[in-house]
Order: sequence, then structure tokens, then C-alpha cells
Amino acid sequence: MLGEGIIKGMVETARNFFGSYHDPARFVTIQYPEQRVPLKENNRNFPFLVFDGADTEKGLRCVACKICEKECPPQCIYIVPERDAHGKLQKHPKIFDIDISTCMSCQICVEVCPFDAIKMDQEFELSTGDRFSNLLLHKQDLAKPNDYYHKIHPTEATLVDAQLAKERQLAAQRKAGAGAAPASPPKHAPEKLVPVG
Amino acid sequence: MIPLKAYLVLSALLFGIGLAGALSRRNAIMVLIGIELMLNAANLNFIAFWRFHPGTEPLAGVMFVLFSIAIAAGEAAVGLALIIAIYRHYKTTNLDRMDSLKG
Amino acid sequence: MQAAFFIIAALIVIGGLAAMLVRKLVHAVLWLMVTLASLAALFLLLGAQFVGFAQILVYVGAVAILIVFAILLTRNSEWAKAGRLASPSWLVGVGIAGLATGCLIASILASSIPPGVPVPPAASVADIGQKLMTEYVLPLEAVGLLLTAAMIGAVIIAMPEDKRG
Amino acid sequence: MTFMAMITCLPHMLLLANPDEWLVRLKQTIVHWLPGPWQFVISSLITIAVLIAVFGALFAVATLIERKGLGRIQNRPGPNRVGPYGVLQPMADAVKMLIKEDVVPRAADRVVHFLAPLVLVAPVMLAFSVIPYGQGLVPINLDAGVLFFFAVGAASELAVFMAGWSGHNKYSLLGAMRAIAQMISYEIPLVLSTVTVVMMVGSLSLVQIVAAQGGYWWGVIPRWNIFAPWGLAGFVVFMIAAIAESNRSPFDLPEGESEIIAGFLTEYSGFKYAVFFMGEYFGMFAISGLAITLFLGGWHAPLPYLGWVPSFLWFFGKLFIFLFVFIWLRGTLPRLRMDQLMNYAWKCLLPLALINIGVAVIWRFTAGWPGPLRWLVCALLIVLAFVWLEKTWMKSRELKPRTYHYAS
Amino acid sequence: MSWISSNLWLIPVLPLLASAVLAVTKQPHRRFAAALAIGSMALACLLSWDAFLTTLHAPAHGGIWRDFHNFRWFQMGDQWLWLGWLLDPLTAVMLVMVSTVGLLIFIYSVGYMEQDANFTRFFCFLALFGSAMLGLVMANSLLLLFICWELVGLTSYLLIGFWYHKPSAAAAATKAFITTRIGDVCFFLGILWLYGQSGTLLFYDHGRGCLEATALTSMVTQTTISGMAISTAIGLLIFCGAVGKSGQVPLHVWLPDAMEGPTPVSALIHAATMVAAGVFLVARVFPLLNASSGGGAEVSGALTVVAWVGSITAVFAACIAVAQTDIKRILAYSTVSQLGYMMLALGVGGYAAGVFHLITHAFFKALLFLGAGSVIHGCHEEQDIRRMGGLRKYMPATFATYAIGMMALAGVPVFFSGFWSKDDILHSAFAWPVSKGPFFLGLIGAFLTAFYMTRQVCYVFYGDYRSAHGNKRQNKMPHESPAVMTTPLKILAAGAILLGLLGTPAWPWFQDFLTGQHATFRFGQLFEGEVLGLMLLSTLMVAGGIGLGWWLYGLKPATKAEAADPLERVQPAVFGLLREKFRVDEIYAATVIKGTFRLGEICSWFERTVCEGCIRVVTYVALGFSWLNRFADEYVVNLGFDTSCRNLRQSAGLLSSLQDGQVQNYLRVIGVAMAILVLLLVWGGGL
Amino acid sequence: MVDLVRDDKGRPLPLGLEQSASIPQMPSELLEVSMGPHHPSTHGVFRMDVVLDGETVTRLKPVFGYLHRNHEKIAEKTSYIGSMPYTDRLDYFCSMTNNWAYALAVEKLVGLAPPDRAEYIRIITAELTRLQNHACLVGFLLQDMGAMGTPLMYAFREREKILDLFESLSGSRMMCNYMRFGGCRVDLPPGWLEQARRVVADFPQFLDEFEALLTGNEILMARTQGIGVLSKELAVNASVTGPMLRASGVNYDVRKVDGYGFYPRFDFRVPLGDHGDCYDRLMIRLLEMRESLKILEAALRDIPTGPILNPKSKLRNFKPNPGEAYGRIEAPKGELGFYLISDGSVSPLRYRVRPPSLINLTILEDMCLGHSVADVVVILGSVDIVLGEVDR
Repeated sequence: MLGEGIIKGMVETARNFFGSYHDPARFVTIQYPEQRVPLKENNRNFPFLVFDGADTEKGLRCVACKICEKECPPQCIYIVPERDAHGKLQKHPKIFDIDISTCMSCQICVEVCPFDAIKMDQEFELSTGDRFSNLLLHKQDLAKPNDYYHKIHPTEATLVDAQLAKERQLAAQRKAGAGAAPASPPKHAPEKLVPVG
Repeated sequence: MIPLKAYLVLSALLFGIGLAGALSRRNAIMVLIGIELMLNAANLNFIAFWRFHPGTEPLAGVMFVLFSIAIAAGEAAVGLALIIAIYRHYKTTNLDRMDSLKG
Repeated sequence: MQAAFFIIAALIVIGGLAAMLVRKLVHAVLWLMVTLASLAALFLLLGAQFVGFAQILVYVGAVAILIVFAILLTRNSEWAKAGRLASPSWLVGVGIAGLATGCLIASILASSIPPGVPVPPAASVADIGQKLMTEYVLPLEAVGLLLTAAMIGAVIIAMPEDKRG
Repeated sequence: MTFMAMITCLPHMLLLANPDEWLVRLKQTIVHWLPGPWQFVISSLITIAVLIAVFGALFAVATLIERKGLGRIQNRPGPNRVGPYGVLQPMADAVKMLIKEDVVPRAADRVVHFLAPLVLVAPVMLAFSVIPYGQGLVPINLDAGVLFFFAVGAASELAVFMAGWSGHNKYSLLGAMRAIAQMISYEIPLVLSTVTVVMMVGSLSLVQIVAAQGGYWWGVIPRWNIFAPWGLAGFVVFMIAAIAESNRSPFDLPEGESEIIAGFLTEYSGFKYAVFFMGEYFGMFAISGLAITLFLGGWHAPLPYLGWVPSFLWFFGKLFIFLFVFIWLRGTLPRLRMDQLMNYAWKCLLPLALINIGVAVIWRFTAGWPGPLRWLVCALLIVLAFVWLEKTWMKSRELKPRTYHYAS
Repeated sequence: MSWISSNLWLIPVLPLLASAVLAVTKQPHRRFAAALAIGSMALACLLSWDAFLTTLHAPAHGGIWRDFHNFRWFQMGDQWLWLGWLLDPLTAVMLVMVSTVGLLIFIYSVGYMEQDANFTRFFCFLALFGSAMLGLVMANSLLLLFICWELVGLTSYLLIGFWYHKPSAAAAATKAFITTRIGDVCFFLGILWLYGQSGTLLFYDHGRGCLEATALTSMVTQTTISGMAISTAIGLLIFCGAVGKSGQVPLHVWLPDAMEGPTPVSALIHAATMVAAGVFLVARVFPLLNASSGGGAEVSGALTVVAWVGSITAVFAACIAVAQTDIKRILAYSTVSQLGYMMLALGVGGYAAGVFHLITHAFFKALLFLGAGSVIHGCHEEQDIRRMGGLRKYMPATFATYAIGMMALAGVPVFFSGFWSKDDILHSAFAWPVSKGPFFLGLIGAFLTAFYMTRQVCYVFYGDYRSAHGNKRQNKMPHESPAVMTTPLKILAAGAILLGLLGTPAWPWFQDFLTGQHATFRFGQLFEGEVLGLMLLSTLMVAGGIGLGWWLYGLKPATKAEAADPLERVQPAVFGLLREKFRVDEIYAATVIKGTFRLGEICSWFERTVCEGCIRVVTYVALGFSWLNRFADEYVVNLGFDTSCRNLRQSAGLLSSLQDGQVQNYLRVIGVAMAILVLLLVWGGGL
Repeated sequence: MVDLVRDDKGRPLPLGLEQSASIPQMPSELLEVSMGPHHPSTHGVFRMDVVLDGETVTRLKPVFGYLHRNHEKIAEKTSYIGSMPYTDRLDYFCSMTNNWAYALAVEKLVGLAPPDRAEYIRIITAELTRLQNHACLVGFLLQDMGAMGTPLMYAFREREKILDLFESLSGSRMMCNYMRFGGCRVDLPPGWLEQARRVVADFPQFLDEFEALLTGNEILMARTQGIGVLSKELAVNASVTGPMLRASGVNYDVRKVDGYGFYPRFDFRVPLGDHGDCYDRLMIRLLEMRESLKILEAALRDIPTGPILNPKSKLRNFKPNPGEAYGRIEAPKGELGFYLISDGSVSPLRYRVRPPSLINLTILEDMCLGHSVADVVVILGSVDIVLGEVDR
């Protein structure tokens, strides 16, 4: 019968029309600023720098090794290591900028960082009126406490903490055993271990 | 009250305008428009006379105009179809260049 | 009533003049529509309701669209240079038309048509329908046949020539 | 009439048994105060003002309903930011439209470009003047109302052409050509399906057509034309043609935004666009109003004991149902193609409308038959015609759901 | 008043509806087409029989059972045009004949046209034809009759030219159309005259009809040129139409050519029904033709003409039939001849005899044509009887039925209908007071009929199969036709035998039924001297014809297709003339067509001499002037010549610009003319 | 309709303007229209220069490159892993399959094999990608036909569920960057499998509704059946792949042909079309979704535990031995291939993408000639292009 398919289709849309009033499975809209979906734990947005303790400057785990700068595909990280008065390189970034207008949230910096110093943030409401200066995040913008890391990625952060503690312990043992051998970073950063789901 | 002659003069004017257009414009479509105007002038005459002098046949004027309108529609259809056909052939609607019966 | 007549008459004349004088074909059609719509208004004013509506329906709804389509289908010619308006042939045409109109108007004014009383003749739709189906049934059929023939003819004429079978 | 008399008259007026006459009486009362020569003018002006106000408001409501309804059909809430539940969205739209820059392309024909929206809206407003909205509520009771409706409706084609042509845009020209071809083609089935009603009622006056549909069969079923087989078929044909006439989905080719951007509206913006938009909505209201008048008993109540409800409410209630169906269709159906559209009009709707006229004739001449038999015979004829058309139509296009095989 | 007489219109309308439906049916719907056409025809046939049975009830007051219904068609000026239908015995008989034979032929066509691509269209035409023919016979208005008449002509044209891709068919269709048009023009003039005279075209209208006493008397008493009564003149004009349609002598040429159409068409139209329309027309307006001022005793001039035309046609066509070789053409000429018989009968006042022969002839001629079709079908579309032969063995059913038809046509005594009807005609002719010529011509015709039919049957069914491509290996031997074709043959054969028994002199039921008398059985009538004598005489002629035929063709059947005809060996010149159909076509070509050409030549001559002469004179004048000019040029100024040349060219150019194809120039002239006209009218005193 | 000049195989020849003289006769003027780059239905910044006769297409020239991003050259300058997030952006609807194709190419280059669990996860994510891609494509197609986006909205509703899965797995909804050479980046988060099973279990209901809305619709049939017919031969010759090829009746599915990943372990069928028109393309996609659901059900049932990354895999200083490799998969849009030449350094010497969208787009003109403008939009929609992949 001509028109049968059309009527079938109209029944379908009618079902959706009425369904949208009582069936939450059909009416999936979230009224964003008022309602928010809880973010997934794995959600990532832009990188931030983790610092331990209370002091933003001191506690930064970043040692300015520039691995992330090198590996970053869009090359949005700019690092200048700190130098002391003699011009000797310090294990601390003097400048650590991320241009998040270029960053593509790929998380490769996180993966390659041997020191677990850079992690992915979940902050996404970053809109700004000035796309040049306000989207270039500096060290102080990027530095966030470990607690914050725990807050947004609890599982991962716990694992990382455990790992770091183990490493520190190992390093202490090595230091104790090998005297004044300089502390060197572990050859391979262990992959993030996440419990099997 | 408007006298009958006023309508007749108006109709004559309209007729004259249509005639002038049909005589002076080069585009076949314009000529057709002029002819439409002339036809309508005639219609106006019919209605005016019908209104002022109903005569024995009460609806003759109206009927005539109705038929005239119908025929004008047919005339327009055929005329425009002819113009389009000629246009396809000569790629022009200029009447001056359509002077041959040969296709 | 008088004012209405003069306004409408002015519109008719202006529309007609403009339709014949403007350069662009589409404008001419639009002016033609002004004239024809005013004419329809005049018919209404004269009490010929049915004819007035039929005038609008046929002219504005059909003839205008037909002309417009013809203009679109003969697109090239629209932009062709119109040439000087006041060419000799134009003058001749206008002269002849003026002569004819002058003769007509003069004869109308000179004639002794009785002024006539505008009796409101009853032209209800029902009357017209009745008449069409009885007294005028033969012309009606003839017009129907004519329109059919015209339609078929128009289609055949306008059909592209290369349609073989 | 003195002021005091007026005051005493008011309660009397409100206490009238028939609520339909309130409005008429109200107007009469207001007009009554005025000196004689002004009465006609003011009366007309009041009618016009009321029409514009009512339909303007309806336009605002309709845009809102459309957006909300489409949203719900698509499982989203629709406008919900301006005012509670978004009810003030039309105002926001209006403000936006008004303050938007009115862009006119440099090559455009400015005068025609400007006139087109007006030429579209004005005739539609005229068409509103012959529709009976309620008992005694008809702005002009024309003898040839149906003819008047179609006559003024014909002007919208010209407006569309003006809009498409004046912009000097290829898409608008394409859209205008499509629109004209479509409107002319669908006007024929539209008029032909109207003819059945005119034939049966024997009058071109919309008031009489509504009056002829008063009363109830067996006291329950209203004597609306839609409950006769020819009326049902005529209604369906009429509605399909009406959808096409008002350029609504699935016949919204002239605007087909996914193909030709916005058709003849491409070069319009700001207020002119809003006027066009309003014109299209008005056209939709007008043609729905005509459909209601012709087939759905106009302002008559669907059940006898609901007669106490003011009649114009029934009219507008039916109008809202139409509106909803328009929205529903728009939310469901994809658009036809131009040649299919034309084929559909000429090869399917037109024969159906003609056959329907034949059936109406049979209905007319079988008045002596027992009701159900007459109904069945006429319905059977229509169904046969429909099946035949369907077969030829579907066969000629070879349209069918297909079965698929899988690679082994 | 009965149901059927008030609803008689249903009979033609049913096939008309069928044809209307078929006109819009697609070609592949073959079964539907056939079923619809046959169904509608069967219904019409049933109704016709009903009508016929109704008329059998003799009216209480005696006389002819006649019932008619008139209705207004449309208004012309202040007069209404009336149409109507009529049921009387003549109509009833014709209805039954047309619908029954038509039905049978419809059925037969299913088989015959099975392979044709345009099957549906064929049935559409057939149904349309049936409708028109039925409408024709039941018309109570000469106008309605004429409308149906023309429709019949149109369908005839369509059906003859059905295989329009064959040029011969297309030519034959055109020929038929144009030839009958000649008669129809006269017919139409007659109608107009009749309307002018009597003010009505209804046959019967409660005393006001044109065939009723009032009108007839007025027409008889008035005279026109050379003292001819107006009724006679009108009758003759109407008869011209009948001549055209029934293929009487001057206008018979189209009928044999019409055999180009499919055989069922030939059977239906050109044997049984349509050609009989002419005879029917004469029978229908018989009162008009018969009317004379001198009362019943005097023979009207119109009928005399009818009688002579009929008798001449009967012999003329029979002669031609003797020498033909195309199986259908022989039958066609036979048809012409038999139609002549009918006209003869009507002309000599044997109204009932003519109609009786019409009916019997319809049956056996349809039978013969369908048999011929079956033969053609069986012989793989071969139509030349010289290439047939011996089909008796291959097609027994066809042979048997064909033989019956042949004997009926030849008028073999007692058992076959043709005998009785022909005998009746001869009897009427014998009783004609004016002249015995038609009677003797009729006798000769009977002899010739028997002869050529025998010849045909011998050629076709006896001897050996002579076809060039007939050999068994290619399986090209003749074969019997399917049952759908032979069954109608059998039914028709039965009709061809039995019908005759309704009109024997002993029990002339049919004749009495037609003339409104009560039939009584008088066995003794058979043996009354005159009757018996005539019967014996005609039997003798028939026996002679058959005997001669059998002697010439049956005893020694031709063995080769190319062998000369025995008659041809005897009289080659005469036979050649006959084979060339008396060269009528050639005569027409030499007279009418050539005359037209000659007229054209005369016009051309006039153009060349007179007009051109004028031009030449002008030229000479111009030459003279130029000579003068040169003279002046030589002696006066050199410039003068150039100037005049230029002037001449300019004036020529001016003149030619009147013809430049510029529409607007024409328009201008019209505009100026209009202005002048207005001036003349208003101020020139035109008003 | 204009008679098109056809070659000996009966398909319309592409017409240049100089050839248009061989078209019998132009009934009216030709109209040259530029559809795009800002056109509502070109699925991005894509342009078609269309020559129209009335509304009939007599010539169509696709113009692309508006979205060109130098993807291949960038990949040749960056590390191997550095290209991985860029592949997300090729066909931004199907980042998972893009990742997989690239990972497959690199794995071939260095001879790494992912562990079983990773293979399963790859199949699950790839088929989920196929589901959402096909559903959205059908929605877009209907949108192009003027269906006011209703089917698209329904498709997006379902897509959201799948994207939620992707987000909780990889941290991003669209730019997943999830695969790694020799496995996957992270393991499934807790509860993920249950959620995925729920999504897969609910999906058939959506499909049923979707089909009720679409497949029998007369308008849709009228718009798609017999439109843009792509013959088998032309499809093969133009190296069209994916659902388009299968709609033309060619049985070619890389999952079956190559049997990469663990696909041979799964039982699924390959639907084939008979006509090669838009309707077939649409229906093939709907049917493929059903087959994907079968794969998903089996994969979610059978997924083993274990590591997800080959321990030999490394990110930094990843230097494959010199050589070349071509890895290809059946992406939702067709065969997606990555071709790599390594010279032993950290970045590939040559990096080349075989994008299905681009190659399927090449026969656009052949499909569109003789159809009307409205059909062009539908045909383009049925090709299923993503400009990110076309222009790279």
C-alpha cells in the first residue's frame, strides 16, 4: 500500500515525541550549565604539572628534561630549564608554557614523562576573550597540587604515588648502597598500571 | 456618478497603450504583453456596457468577459509556447529577426 | 466611488504605460500585473464580482506566471541591449497608436451614447453558474475544447525539438 | 446612543445565550458610539486589527510550537531559555530579526527585492477575510468566497518569483522556478478537490459551506464532509496539495536547504526574511482554515453536546491540530525530488481528484440509497482508483523494499 | 411500454463503455481487453434478445409494435435538438443480428488476433464499432443515426487501417473513408433539407416525426426542380449515403479494398453489419422513399432509382467476382452483389424481403468470411485461392461450415436460408409493375453467384495443396484452426440453415413480423403457381451455376498455382476485364482524378497566360519607357536614367517592404486601418 | 532528461564542456553553479562545480583541499607515536579504526604482536566505531534529503552512548588516541564491559525503530532507488571500497580478505547489494550494523584477561629497522591503509595514507551525471565522506 511506509515512520516519530516526555532513555538532553554529567575518571583535557607538598615552585616534579617538549606532536610545550648563577642547568623548569590553543590533548607528554610530573587535567571551561595570551598557560597556571591529581584521577594517582614511593625507596637504597652516586632517573618509566576491569 | 463614457475613454486609453507597446517594442514577449492589455481594454468595455445597459440578456457582458478571459489564457499559453520555440531556434526574441517562415 | 474610480483608473493607465516603457522584461510583467489587478478592482467596483476574481485568478495566477516562465526560458534575450528607446520605428508605432487612440476617444466623446443609469445588475455566482450550464453551455464546451487544444498545442510547440519517440 | 445606554447594554450583551455573538456584539457596541459615516471604516479597521493581532499572535505561537514540537520529535527539549519553558522565544526571535542587518546584494533589483515579502503577505491577509471563524464571525461574507480565496492565493506565486528573481542568485532563481512549478501544479488538485465540496453544497460561499455541514447523523456523527467517502478522499488530496502549496515538508523543495541553500529566500535576511517567514506561516494558516471550512465542518462542534463551547474555539482548536500535523510531517519525512513532485501532482493527485469528482457525482445521484450502502459503494470506487494508481505509480518507479543476500 | 424499450440505450452504451475503458488500458492487458469487450457485447446481445422478444408481443390494436423515447440534447438558438431511440421490429431484428453476429466475431477474434501486438486496441475499436452500429439501428433521430453512421465510418477506417504499417492497408483505409464521404455529403445535405422541410429529425414523435403522415404529406405535395417531389429528392440524397456505405455501384470501389483489414473485421464490418447499414437506412426511411403523391399505387421515383441501382450492382459485382483470385476479394464482391439484391428488394417495394435477405446474408456471409479467415489462418496468411487447394483434408470443420455458407449464399434450395430470402426478392421483383428488368438481372445474378462460389470452393477445398511453400518438411502444411475459431463457425452455420425457415412463403413469419401482420402457416402457399414457378426457375439458375462451376473447376482441379483459369482460356479478354474489375478504378482515375488535374492545368494556364501576360505587357511598357529613357539619356542628360533607376528600385523596395515578414509592420497597417475605419464610421457617415 | 553519451559499457561518460556538443541538444541554457565550499550538504568544506541543464547535472567537478593539513608531511617529521593522535583527526568519526590501521602498519613494520586482550579490545572498539559511524551516516543522508535531522538526532542519541564508552576508556570522546604499537594504551576501566554489553543489547531496538522509520518510507525509496547507480566494474576499476563497493555487489571486505586482528575468530556475514544505488548503500550499512552487533556480542562475551600491551613496545626512541609496511583495515568507510617506509630513524621516511573517503569520492561525477541537483546531494551523502580524511 502506498503510504504505508510513511505512516510507519510517522508512528515512529510520534512514539519518540511522546517518549521524550516520560522516557529518560529517549530524552537524553543534559541542560549543561545547570546540570552536568559526572566526568569519567579517564577523561582528559589539557596537561597540568603536579607538585608535591604546598610550595608550587619547590614541589614541582618536573625536572625540565624536555622529553615532553620533544615528543609533543603539535609542539605546544615550551620549556626553559632553570640555571643557577653559574649557568648550570638545574632540574627545575624556569619557564614551562603550554599553548593550549595548539595542544590536542593527546596525552603523549604524560606517557613519555619519566617523572610523572605532567598529567591530564579535566578542566574544560577555558573559554576566553583573548585567544593569544589567555590560552598560553604558564608554569604557575599549570602547577596543581597532587591532591588535585588525586581528586580527578584517584585510581591512577594512587598507583603513581605508590610507584614513586617505591622508586624513592629504591633510590634511597641505591644511594645508601652506592654512596654518592648521583640519582639518575629510571631507564624506563613504568607504564601506568591500572587494575583490570 | 461616473458616466459610461469615462469607462470607455479609460478602455480606449488602455487599448492605445497596449497598441503602442505592441507596435513599438521589439521583444516578442513585450508585444504579447501589449496584446494582453488590448484584450483587457475590450473586457473593460464589456463590463462597462453590461453595467450601464443590461439589455435583454442580463448576464451577456459578464459571460463574454469570462469567455474572453479563458481565451486570453489559452492565447497566452500558445503565444508564449511559440515564442519559446522560436527562441530555441533563433536564440532571440527580437521580432525584427523573426521574418522568415522557414524553420 | 468617484475617488476610487479615479485612483484605479490612474493605476491602470500608469501601470500600462510603465509596462510598455520599462526596459527590464520582468519589470514590465510586474507593471502589467498592477494594471490587471487594478482592472480587477474596477470590475469589482462595477459589481462584477465573479469576473473580478476570475481576472485575478487567471491573469495574476496563470498568465503572469506563464510570461515569467517564458522570460526565464528565453534568458539570453533579457539582457540584450534594448537599444535607443526613441528609434524611428518606435516613433512610428507610437504615432500610429496615438492616432488610433485619438480616433477612438474622439469618437467616444462625439458619440451620443445615452448616459445610462448604472442599474446594479444581479450577477450572483449562482446565476452565472446557472447560465453557464444552460444558455451558454455550447460556448462553454467550445471554450473547454479550445483550452484543451491550446494546452496540448502549447505543450507540443514548447516541447524540445529533439524529442524523437 | 448615550453612554449610559451603552453601560446598561453591556451586561445584557454578555448574558446572551450564545457566546459566539459576544464578539460580534462587542464590536457592534463599540461601533455604535461613532458618528454614522465613520461606522463602516472603524468597523473594518477593528476587524483588520483583530485579524492581524490574532494571526500575528498565532504566528508567534506557531513558531514556538513548531520548534518545541520538532525538538520533542527529535528527543530534545527545543527552545527553553527565554522565559519559562522558552515561551518568550518568539519575542527573542522577533528582536533578533529586527535588529539584524538587512543585507541586499549589490546586483539585486532593490525595489522588487523589497516588494516581494509584502506581495507575499498582503494577499494571504486578504485570504483571511473570507474564512468563517465562528458562528457569524466572518469578516466578509463573499458570494464567491472560494474563488476569492484561490484568486488571492495565486498572487503568492508572483511574490515567490519576485523574491527569487530579484536576488540575482542562481540558487534563488532555481528555488523560484521550483516554487512556481510546484505551486501551479498543486493548485490544480487543490482546486479540484475543492470542487467536490462546492458541487455538493452548491455554493461558493464559505459561510454556506460551513452551514451545510451543521447537524449530526444519528445525533452523534457530525455531518462534516470528511465523513463522506468523497470528502475523505478530497480531504486527503486537498491536504497533500495544501502542504505543497504552503511549501512545507515533504514538499519544501523551493527552500530545500540541503540542496539549494534556502531557495528563493537565499538572499533575504533580517526583517524581510521574517516577513517572508510570516507570509509562509500565514499561508499555512489560511489553507488549513480553508481545509477546516471545507471538510471539517468549520466551527461546528464535533459532538452535539459540546455546542456550548464558543464556536471559534473549535475553529482554532482544529487549526492547532492541523498545525501539529504539519509539524509532525516535517519532523518525519524526507523531501521529494522535483520530478517526483511533479509526477506525483500530475499522475497521482490529479487523477485521484478527478475520480473523486466522479465519485461525488455518484454520491449526489444516489441520495435515495440506504446510507451505508451508498457509503460503501463510493468508498470502494475510491479505494479501487487508489489501488490502481498505486500499482501503476509504484510499478512505473519499481519502488519496493528490497531483500539482501549475504556473501557466503 | 416495457422495461427494455425505456432502457434500450443500455445496449449501445455497454460496448461504448467497454471501448472507453479499453482506450485507456495498456496493451499487455489482453485477457482483460477480450473479456471486457466480449462481456459487454454478450450483455448487449442478451438485452437485444430481450428487446426482440418484447417486440414479438403483437400490440393489441394490431399494426407495427413501435415504442420510442425522445429526449432533448441541447439548445440551438431557441430550438432544441431532439434525439431518441426507437424499438420496432426492424430495430429489434437488426439489434439481434448485429449483437449476435458481433458477439460471435468478437469471440472468433480472440483466436485470430492472438499474436497481434495491438490486441487491446483492436478490441477497443471493435467494441466502439459494435456500440456505434447498435446505436445506429436503434436511433429514432436521423441526427443520432448520422452520428453513429459517422462513428461506424470512423471505426471502419480505423479497423481497415489496423495494420497501418502495411501501405496497402493504409491506402485502403483512406480510400474507404474518402469514398464513403462522398455519399455522406449527400446524406448530410439530405438531412439538412429534411430538417428544413419538416423541422424535426425524429422519425416518430407522436405524429410530428419526419416519417409520419403529416410531414410526409407536406413533403410529397411540394415539388422542386423538374417537378420532383421534395420527398423524392431528399430520399435520393439519403440514398446516396446508403450507396456509399453499402458499396452500391458507383461507389463500390472501396469495399473490396477494405479486405486489407483483419479478417474478423471483414466479416463483421464489410459483410455482416456495417455495409448493411446502408440497406438498413433505406429500410428505415422507406416511408419517405415510398411516399408519392399518387397514393400507394404509384411507384415513387426514388424507389425506382433504388431498384435499378441495386439490380445493376448485383450483376456487376457478381461478374467481377467470377474472375477474382483472392479469397476475401471474391467474398467482398459477392457482398457487394448481395447488397445490390437487398437494395433491389427494397426498391421494388419488397421491404420485408430486403430485410430478410439482410439478416440471412449477415449470417452466412459472416460464416463465409470467418471460414475464409480460418482458411487464411490455416494456410499461413495466404489469400490467393490458386495457391490453396485440397484443404478439405486438412481442415474438415472449416470445410463443412464453409460449404454450408457457400450453399446458403448460392441459394441451394430448401435447406438453406439464402434460397428463401433470394427467392422472396425475386418474387418481389417479379411483381414490380414498372419493369421486369430488375427481375431478370436478379436471375442472372443468382446464376453468377452460384457459379463463382462453386469456383471458389473448388479452388480452395478440392484438388491438391498448391502453395509454393507447402511442403511437409518445413511443417508448413495447412492446419485446422483452434476451437475458439471454429465454434463460432459452427454456430453461424446453424444459423445459416435455420434462419431461412422463418421466412418461407409457406410461413412468412419474418416478413409478417416486420410489416406488423399476424403470421399464419399456409403450407399451400408453397405450391401456388407463381411461387412454385419462380422457385423452380431460380433453382434452375442455381443448379446451372453450380453445375457449370463444377464442370469447369471441380472435375479437373487445377494442379499448379500458375495455371490459367479455364474461363480465361475461353475468353481471355472478357476474363481480363472482369479480373480488372471492369477497370472501375482506372475509369475513376481517368475521369474524376484526371478531371481534377485538368482543372488544375486550366488554372495554371490561366495563371501563365493571362496574369503573366499582364506582367509581360507591363514589362513591354517598361521597356518602352526605358527605350524612351535611353533616348532621353542619349539626347538630354545622362543623369536622368540613373535617377529613374534609383527611383524604380526605391519604389520596388517600398512595395516589397509590405511583405517583409515583420509582424509589427503588419500590425501598424492594421492600426492605421483601424483608425481610418473609425474615422469613416463616425465622420464619414458610416453609422 | 538528457541522453548521456555512454561508453561501450553503457555507463555515462564524464562530459567536459567541449564534449557537451555531443549531447543531442540542450533544451535550455546551462547553468553553472558552485555547490560549496559553504553549502549545507557538502559535509564540510567541499565544493562541487556543477553544470546544470535545468536541474539536471551535465558536469560535476569535485574540488577539495580546503581542509588540507599536511598530515603526511608532518608524520614524516615527527616520531612514530607522534602521528598517532593525528590519525584521530583523519576521519574524526572513527578515530579508533584510524588508530588501529596505523598501529597495524607499524606493527607490521617492526613485527610486534599485540596480546589477546588487546586484540579483543581493538575489535570491540572498532565495531562500536562502525556502529556509530553507520548510524550517523544514515542520519546525515536523511538530513541531506530534507528530513529535518530527525533520524540524525536518533543516531546521535545512540552515538552518545558509544562515545561515553570511548570516553571512559580512553579519556576522550572523539580523539581517542587509544591504540599503541603492540596493544592498547590503558586497560578497560571497571564496569566498562557491563556498560558496553548494555549498549550492545539496547542497540537492536534502536535499529528496529530506525528501520521502521526509514526503509519502507516511499519517499526515501523514491529518492534513493535507482539513484547514483555505481556499476560493479566501475566500482572495482575505481578501487572503491567499503560499503559502497559491497552495495555494488562485490564481495570484498578486508576483515574477511585479510583476516587481520582476531576477525577470523568471529562469525559474521557480509551483506551485498544488487543495484549499487543509494538505497543499497544505505541498506548495506544498516545490515552491517547488525553484523557488527553479532561480533560485539561474541567479543564482549569471550574477552580474556591479561596484559594489554606487548612488553616490547616502546614509545620514546622508537626506531624500526629499515623496511616498508602497508597496514590496512576495514574502516567503516572502506579500506583504510597506512604505508610506511622506515630508514631506521625515529620518523618514517615515507608515510602515506590510503583514505577510503577520497577514493570513494573519485567516482562522484560518474554517479551524478544525468541526475538532478537534489540527487547529487543524496549521492554525495551516500558516499560517506569526511573531509578530514579526504583532504588530510
